[in-house]
Amino acid sequence: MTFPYSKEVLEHFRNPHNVGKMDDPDGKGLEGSAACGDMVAVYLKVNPDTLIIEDISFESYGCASNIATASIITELAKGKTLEDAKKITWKEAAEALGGLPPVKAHCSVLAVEGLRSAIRDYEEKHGMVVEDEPTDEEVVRRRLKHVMNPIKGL
Amino acid sequence: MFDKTVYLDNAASTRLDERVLEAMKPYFFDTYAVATSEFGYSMGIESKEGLERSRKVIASALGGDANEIVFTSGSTESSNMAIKGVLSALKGKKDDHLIVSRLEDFDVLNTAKMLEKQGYKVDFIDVDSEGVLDLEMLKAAITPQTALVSIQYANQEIGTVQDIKAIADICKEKEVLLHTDATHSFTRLPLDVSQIPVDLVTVSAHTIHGPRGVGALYIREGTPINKWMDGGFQEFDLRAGIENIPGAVGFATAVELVTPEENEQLKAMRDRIIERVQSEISHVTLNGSATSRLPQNANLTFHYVEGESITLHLDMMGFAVSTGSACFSRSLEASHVILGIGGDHERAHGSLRFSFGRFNTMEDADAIIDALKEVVENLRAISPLSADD
Amino acid sequence: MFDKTVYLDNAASTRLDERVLEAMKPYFFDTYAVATSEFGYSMGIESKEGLERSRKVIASALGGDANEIVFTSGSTESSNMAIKGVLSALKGKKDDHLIVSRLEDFDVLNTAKMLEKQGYKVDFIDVDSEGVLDLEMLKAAITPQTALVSIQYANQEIGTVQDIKAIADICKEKEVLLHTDATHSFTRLPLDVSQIPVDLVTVSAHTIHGPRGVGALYIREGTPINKWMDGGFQEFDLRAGIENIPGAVGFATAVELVTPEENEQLKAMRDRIIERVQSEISHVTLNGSATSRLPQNANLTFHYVEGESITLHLDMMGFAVSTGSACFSRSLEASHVILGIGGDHERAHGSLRFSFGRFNTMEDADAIIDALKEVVENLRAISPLSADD
Ligand SMILES: Cc1ncc(COP(=O)(O)O)c(C=O)c1O
Ligand SMILES: Cc1ncc(COP(=O)(O)O)c(C=O)c1O
Ligand code: FES
Ligand code: FES
Repeated sequence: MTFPYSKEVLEHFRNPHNVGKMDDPDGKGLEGSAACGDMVAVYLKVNPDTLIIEDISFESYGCASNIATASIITELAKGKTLEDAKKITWKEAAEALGGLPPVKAHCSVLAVEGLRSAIRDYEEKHGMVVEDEPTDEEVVRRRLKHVMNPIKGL
Repeated sequence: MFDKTVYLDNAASTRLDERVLEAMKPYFFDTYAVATSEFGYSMGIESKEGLERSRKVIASALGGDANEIVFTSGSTESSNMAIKGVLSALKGKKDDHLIVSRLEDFDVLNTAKMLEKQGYKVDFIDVDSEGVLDLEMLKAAITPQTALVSIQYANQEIGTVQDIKAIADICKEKEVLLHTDATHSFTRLPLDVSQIPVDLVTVSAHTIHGPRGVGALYIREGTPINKWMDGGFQEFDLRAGIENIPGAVGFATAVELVTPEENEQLKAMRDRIIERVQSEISHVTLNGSATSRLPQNANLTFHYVEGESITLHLDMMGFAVSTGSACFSRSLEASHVILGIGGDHERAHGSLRFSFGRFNTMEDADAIIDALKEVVENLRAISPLSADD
Repeated sequence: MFDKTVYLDNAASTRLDERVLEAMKPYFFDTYAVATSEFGYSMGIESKEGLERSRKVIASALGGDANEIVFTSGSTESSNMAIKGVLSALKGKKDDHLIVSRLEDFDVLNTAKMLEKQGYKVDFIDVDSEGVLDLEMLKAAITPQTALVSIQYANQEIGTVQDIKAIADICKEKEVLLHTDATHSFTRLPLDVSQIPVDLVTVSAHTIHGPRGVGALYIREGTPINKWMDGGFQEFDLRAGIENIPGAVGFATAVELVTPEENEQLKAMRDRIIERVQSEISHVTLNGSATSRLPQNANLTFHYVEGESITLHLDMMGFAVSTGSACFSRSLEASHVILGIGGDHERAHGSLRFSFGRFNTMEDADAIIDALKEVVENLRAISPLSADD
């Protein structure tokens, strides 16, 4: 079999963990848009005393990288404090997946953005931050620019 | 990996037919000389006969004369030659205006864009939501400076077939030359240049179980066209380079092997997929025309899910199909065809193209429908998008 | 007509090697998808691997990197692409001067002539009586406006091999790009681009028992070159059109099948013909260099007789060779190569080219010599020309 994806990616793609919409999430992030082909929603349940992520789930519209990264991100974030979860990078996610095709790096970036945006949503609701930037197509394109070269990949 | 891949991407390329290879073999192993002039040696003269017989087959499949057929390396070359060759021949006369449709494949579209950068004026004609060309817009676009109109006969992705007769009549009346890219319609739908006044037609072998690397360009006698590849005097001094005679013979054989029954069978598989998918899976849109459609093409959007995810799942189950999703393509851009018929990115990303060929069966069509039902349901279960939004 | 033709026109084209076809078959019948992106389906990814493996084989036969190889439809296309692609990329910089040798094959020569008509300045560098390029004239011809030099590595007709290293060093020193047409030398003589600073190299499959319709262009990394065929993004976005993967695989296999022993064997047959003919037939001139010569090529003029007459006699006896006679050629013009080395028309008309390939034996060489003795004697008996004039 000659898939460009690692075993781990394919496993998470086939059987993604922590999927589905959450009722009454404490924090919720939606990144990307159908327009650019990637969209990730992340839902959080947070313990208000410890600020630990007690439950997390995602929904994904996108390619295999997108789905697998969202899946691994929820695994990585579960049980971490918001501060620690914020520090999860797309590189770590990619490593945990045994690598991602360079040209698809933006898909994992987007999943990480989804998590961060859900955390930001929680923090805003709880008066912890104010700054926000809505993610429209323009913002995604800008973010993706540095990771997307259609011919060579990264 | 699987016992057998169910290959439903025949629009991209097809499996060679064994009989085509058998027909090519004598030209690999026995009559392998270059086509010499009639004053060359016997083997070269026999090579030349093989070449000219093949030329006749291609010509008569189009209703043209053998001396109106130039062999090329494929559709891309044929279209480059047609467009660049005509524009350069008309340079200084009707020199600066080219008209193409928005749905052309890259061979025509990117040639047009490149010429636009070089200073040509190019108009891109719109299509309606089924992919049918806007004839009024075409009429209005033609000016005395128009050198060439290039409109495909049938679309590579959504399968919509144009009213080539109406288009040709418009061009004829306005006295402009017409090129049509008939890559997907050739032998599948009739196109008779003795009835329909198109001037140049692009065709290719590998979409009809012929060899890779061979195509042809029909050039109506008297059409102004410059030589496009410089070198020897081959192909009526219009296309230099040693003739690919085994390729030409293979192409001709591939043409001869297509039968009306086969085309009916393709249509039956196409209709099965369109009907069963629409009745058994919710939130599906047919892309392209329901009525004016290539017999071998079905294209459907499965809303709320993304094409690369579907194709990867299908691949792991042994099916090969393609999608208009950006994620699947080399350029990571969504299909210009689906966007061109007014679809949004979501419609492009969720589109799948099923294209049938000689080696497919009705069981293949049924098997992929069953697989799709499962895959689409699973992907929808994790999608943030749904009909409720 | 005969039990077996003795085919000695391998410079024109060769018989396919059965092993080449065997290597191509999996790509006809099992892995027939287009090369998809890595996000395509499995069969397309395997197709792509076949393509890339082939690219590596061609690259390493030249000492280059795989990403410096672009597959084309043949030598003619490779040379068109090299010359037109570089000139258009340098347009407005070093834009208007091209240098070629007088002995180039039509792919280069007619491209140069066409560009000259379009307004480019072209210099045609002379050769000596053996076909060796005049290096001083080359040096003197290079100006700051020179965009490209195109000098073949070995000649198609008289077999003379140029000192490509000396040519490349001159170009390097003067900072101009160098293209070389290596159609006949490829795999027969070493050309290592990691040692010799040529920038572009034309090669082709059908002269080494590979398939018709496949060639390649080596393009040194960083060489300014424009896309030549517009369309899809294939071949590093330099040459559009579906990849001829069976062709590429066949080409690579053909390259791998060439051995040093085979090249020695070709040389032995070549030398046999040159020696026996010169000692057993009077009034014969060797065309091309005696020492710096393709292993597979012998070219001899039989004075006082005309080439087409000889080849027709030989043909009736079962031998296929070619001649520089005007009567034999499609254009009815005498060989520009023989005229280019200072030969007169009589020398061109009486010239025969014997070119050897894998399927020839020493018996073939001896048989044609015996036939020639008879044919030449008979034709001389009826010729009004003789040594006495
Ligand atoms: C409509 C159409 N025209 C032209 C081409 C280019 O054909 P090729 O890649 O065989 O040159 C394609 C390829 O898919 C096509 O679909
Ligand atoms: C030296 C040389 N270059 C280029 C060519 C053109 O090759 P093709 O006809 O394979 O494109 C030939 C053909 O004989 C040749 O001899
Ligand atoms: S979602 Fe489109 S490339 Fe990943
Ligand atoms: S002698 Fe008759 S064509 Fe040359």
